[in-house]
Amino acid sequence: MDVQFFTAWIEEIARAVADGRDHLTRLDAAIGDADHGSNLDRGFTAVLAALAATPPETPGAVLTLTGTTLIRKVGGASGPLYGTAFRRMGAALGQGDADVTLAGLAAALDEALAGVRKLGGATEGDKTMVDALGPATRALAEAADKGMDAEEALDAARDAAEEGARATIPLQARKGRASYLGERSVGHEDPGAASTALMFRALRAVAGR
Amino acid sequence: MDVQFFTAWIEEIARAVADGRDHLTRLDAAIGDADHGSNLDRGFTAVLAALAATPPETPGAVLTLTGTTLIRKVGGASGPLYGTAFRRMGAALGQGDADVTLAGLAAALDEALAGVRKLGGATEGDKTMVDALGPATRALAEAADKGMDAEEALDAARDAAEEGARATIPLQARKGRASYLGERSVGHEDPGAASTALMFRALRAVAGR
Amino acid sequence: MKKLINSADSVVTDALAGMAEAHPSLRVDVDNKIIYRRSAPVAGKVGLVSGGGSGHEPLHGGFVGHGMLDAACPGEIFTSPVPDQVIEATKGVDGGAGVLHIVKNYTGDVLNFEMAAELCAEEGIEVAVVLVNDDVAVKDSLYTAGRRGTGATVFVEKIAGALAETGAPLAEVVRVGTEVNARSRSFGVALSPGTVPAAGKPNFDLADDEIELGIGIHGEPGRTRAPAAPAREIARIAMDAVHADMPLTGDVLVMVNGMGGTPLIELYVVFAEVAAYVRDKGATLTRSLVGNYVTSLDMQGFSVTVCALTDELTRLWDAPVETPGLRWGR
Amino acid sequence: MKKLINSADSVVTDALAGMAEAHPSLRVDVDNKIIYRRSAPVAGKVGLVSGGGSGHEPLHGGFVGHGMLDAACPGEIFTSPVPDQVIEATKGVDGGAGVLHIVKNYTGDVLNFEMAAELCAEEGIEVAVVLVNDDVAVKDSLYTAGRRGTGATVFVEKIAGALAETGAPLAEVVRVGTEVNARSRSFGVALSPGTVPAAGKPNFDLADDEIELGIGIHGEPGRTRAPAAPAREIARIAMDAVHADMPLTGDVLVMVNGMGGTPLIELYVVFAEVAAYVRDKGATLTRSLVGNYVTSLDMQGFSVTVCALTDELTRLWDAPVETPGLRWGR
Ligand SMILES: Nc1ncnc2c1ncn2[C@@H]1O[C@H](COP(=O)(O)OP(=O)(O)O)[C@@H](O)[C@H]1O
Ligand SMILES: Nc1ncnc2c1ncn2[C@@H]1O[C@H](COP(=O)(O)OP(=O)(O)O)[C@@H](O)[C@H]1O
Ligand SMILES: [Mg+2]
Ligand SMILES: [Mg+2]
Ligand SMILES: [Mg+2]
Ligand SMILES: [Mg+2]
Repeated sequence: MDVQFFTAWIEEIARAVADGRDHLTRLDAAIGDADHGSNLDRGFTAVLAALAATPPETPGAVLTLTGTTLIRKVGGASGPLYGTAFRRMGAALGQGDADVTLAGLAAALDEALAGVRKLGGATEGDKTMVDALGPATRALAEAADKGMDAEEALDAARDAAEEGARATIPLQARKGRASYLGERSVGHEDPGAASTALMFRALRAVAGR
Repeated sequence: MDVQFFTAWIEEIARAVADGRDHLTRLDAAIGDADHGSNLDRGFTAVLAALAATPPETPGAVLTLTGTTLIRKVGGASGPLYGTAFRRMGAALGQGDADVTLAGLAAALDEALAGVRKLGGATEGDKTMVDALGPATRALAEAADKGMDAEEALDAARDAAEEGARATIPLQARKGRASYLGERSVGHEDPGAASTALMFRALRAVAGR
Repeated sequence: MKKLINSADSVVTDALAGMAEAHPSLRVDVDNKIIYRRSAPVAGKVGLVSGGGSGHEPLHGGFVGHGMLDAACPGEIFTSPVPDQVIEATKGVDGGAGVLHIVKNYTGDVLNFEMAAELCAEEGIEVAVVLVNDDVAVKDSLYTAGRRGTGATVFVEKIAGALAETGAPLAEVVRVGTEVNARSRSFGVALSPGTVPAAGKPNFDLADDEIELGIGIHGEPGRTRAPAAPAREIARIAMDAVHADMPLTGDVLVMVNGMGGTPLIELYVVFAEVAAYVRDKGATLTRSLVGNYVTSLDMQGFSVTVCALTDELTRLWDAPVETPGLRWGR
Repeated sequence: MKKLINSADSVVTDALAGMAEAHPSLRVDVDNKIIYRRSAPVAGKVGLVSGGGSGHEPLHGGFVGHGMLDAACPGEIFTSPVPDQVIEATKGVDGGAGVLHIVKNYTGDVLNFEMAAELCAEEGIEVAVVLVNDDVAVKDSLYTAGRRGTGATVFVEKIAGALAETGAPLAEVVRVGTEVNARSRSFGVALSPGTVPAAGKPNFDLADDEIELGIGIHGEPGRTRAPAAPAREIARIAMDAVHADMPLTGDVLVMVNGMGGTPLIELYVVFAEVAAYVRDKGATLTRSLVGNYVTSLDMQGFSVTVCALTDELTRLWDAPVETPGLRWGR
């Protein structure tokens, strides 16, 4: 997975976020403040512009620029959290321009997860993006361990992310804006978990090209 | 027509206004500010209380007290206008406690009409209460001239008032709040003309008892 | 209809009770529905009384205080006050220098204030009136009740109030109030109707893509209906109407006023457009107000009012004022 | 959805342009979305910066000026500002005595301000934070993001701002801001939802006979739904929630705040009930605010905020303030 691959991933996320903007905002309207879709769309639109303005030359640089731009443009809870996730991944991949292995990607995602958990203080089951990011990261690490090929491994990660997002539906939120609703947060999918699943779908889609 | 008759008239108006309150307010919503029904209801409720507190002993006193109370309690355009109308009628009937004749009533209504026209500056065709009060007053005077009996004469007055109110529908308002609408006031019955017709219906009803 | 009220009948007096609790600088006669500044009557000062239907808050009660009104008489919702209220208020603020009635040009307001003024005159109080009729949406012709009084009322109350505070005689206060009105124009637009509590439902219907142009402040429909449009276009329609009637020139005071249900952020969006329009015409926007001043219950929309300033008017506008609705300089 | 906007994307910057036109005492950096008082930075004075999502006007930009904030950073509608804004504002108001960040307790606000504070600290600016979390509708437990910051923000900004104006050191300003927050409680009620421009439709549905209790200021649904009720009962529910958390006693400052779509007359009706409640509990309502201060776009409803005053807090509350949204004493 080279710099083109990671650039393509981010571009695919941007496309999917634009398409899914209203859906994400509707999810956020139910248990939040109806801006998750527009937040991410604003952010990834800016990321596209940043990538186009100064195309990064390494996988790590792509992700770092993505994270930095999200922090600068999104605001809200998801801006710093996703920004940190991508920046941590970028840092984990380092400055090299060598192809990233599945194991390398899994390790970078693990860094991202740690960053999000530290910054937001959420653990799995709190009904946040962590509920998708955690399982997906573990699934990818296992798949890499088992020596699966990229498509299979990213299938597994995407499935785990989607399953994790779906699994937020019956949960009561303990972090973020949805936690204000108490029991009324039950029965709705967490928008951040949904957008995380979207990012893993994009990753799988790009790998299949 | 004695003091009981006039008291009964005012009571009948109060009842009819309470019943017709929402209808009058709806008419006023279309071309005004949606308060004519509640204005008159507030006014005649106060009139009932005033009549009960110190029952007047002459026809003139009934009408003067009615007018004074309307001025004190209604506000808006209709308060001073109806208040003046009843006060003028009361003054025209004088202090005596003799039965009022049809001719005497017609003369008092003519005074009321003059008072309303002077105070509000409206002439017939301006789409106001004058469009009902004018024709009804003339019809009563003619009927009295012709020597009709009370029921027949008040039939004629009521019919003229109702016809006058209906005839406001196609008019464009030139006085009061409805005039702000210009051509958009066309096609709606004037609420004040409608309440004037109501008062003549009440007059006829009391005479028939 | 959902409203924060106890009952449709008690809303005006309940709100007056709230004003009494909130503003120790006012004396509120809840039973007679009169709001006085606590210091009234001020000996030797012209007293200023205004009033009109309720539902336009902060007008008028919110403009009682130093530098503005001495008393306000709120009627029922959208219904002008009765003469008794005005008489009582006039007596209560008469400091021997006469009393000015500031009356918005509606048949009901005019008639009730007139009746009161006659009676006060009979009792020896000198009463004068300034009639406010600034709304260019209404043609001022023989065929209407004349222009409505809307936003300029705030300007008249502020500026006449400031002059009265200096001890100026009644004739002078009348002169300046009349001048402010003559130099002011307004135009209003509604995005959605308000609901009179006693009526229980909105006064008119507007489709999701329609607005009313030339709206008044009593929930009455406007002159015309138009398709919904960006703020820039709506502001231009309103300002064109003002400018056509009184070409913008020199220093102007502009108020962009919310109708009660429109949030401040939208009023600032409109104000930016209005300011650009004024500049474009070569006039200079030297003073401004943006907020809810002359409302129409929970109606969504705005009105814009422009006053062509003179040096005297600017000075009086800047003079200290201390009321619940307008305050600076003290 | 009908709104007085040019487009959903430009509403925040368009409104900032309007603020710039309306308030010469402010300097508005429209591109970076920062509102400064014109005099900033004031040498030797602690700088006060606040910010948060837009849609709560006049909060925060309307509270920039003498005696209150030095700068405000409005984010997109209901979205906390980004660190860049906060960093820029912090640098712009640093007069060498350090800068206080007043942050409402929402995950997004906290994270973005934290990131900014870290960077400012690295650049040698002393930054401290007061976190506002006054909303008793939210349980403050391990199982939530903690109480939301709502109405008390106005109190913290006013009182900390007054102390900073005296030249007090950062630690003192933090102490008083923290104290105001600790002594304040809020509870909000919605009668109808607001509409986020970019979403285009109301955030939740409420039947014609339902209200939301424990509403926040971002259009988020409340804790429970209840049948519509007279103002007296709704006020009692809100005040019971406040009183249960912080028993009313001594001198209190009370704000009855409109959510943006509720007319002032209704807020006064509520205030009368709140004042009666306070008296009934034996506390003394010595200071008050009634109006739109911390809104939620065009939502209909209100919130009530109570602050248990001390002599120091009363004195600082009374100190002069000159901002678009709050002004007295100058
Ligand atoms: N403390 C947290 N840790 C991890 N994720 C969080 C946390 N708080 C919120 N989130 C995520 O952020 C999402 C909301 O993002 P967004 O709507 O863009 O921001 P905001 O809540 O500020 O409006 C939630 O659905 C949730 O997944
Ligand atoms: N100048 C006038 N002369 C005669 N009648 C008038 C005049 N102006 C208004 N009216 C009458 O008053 C009625 C409205 O009364 P009402 O709704 O109670 O007062 P307001 O218009 O002040 O709300 C109108 O329908 C009309 O019949
Ligand atoms: Mg959100
Ligand atoms: Mg009417
Ligand atoms: Mg009326
Ligand atoms: Mg948000």
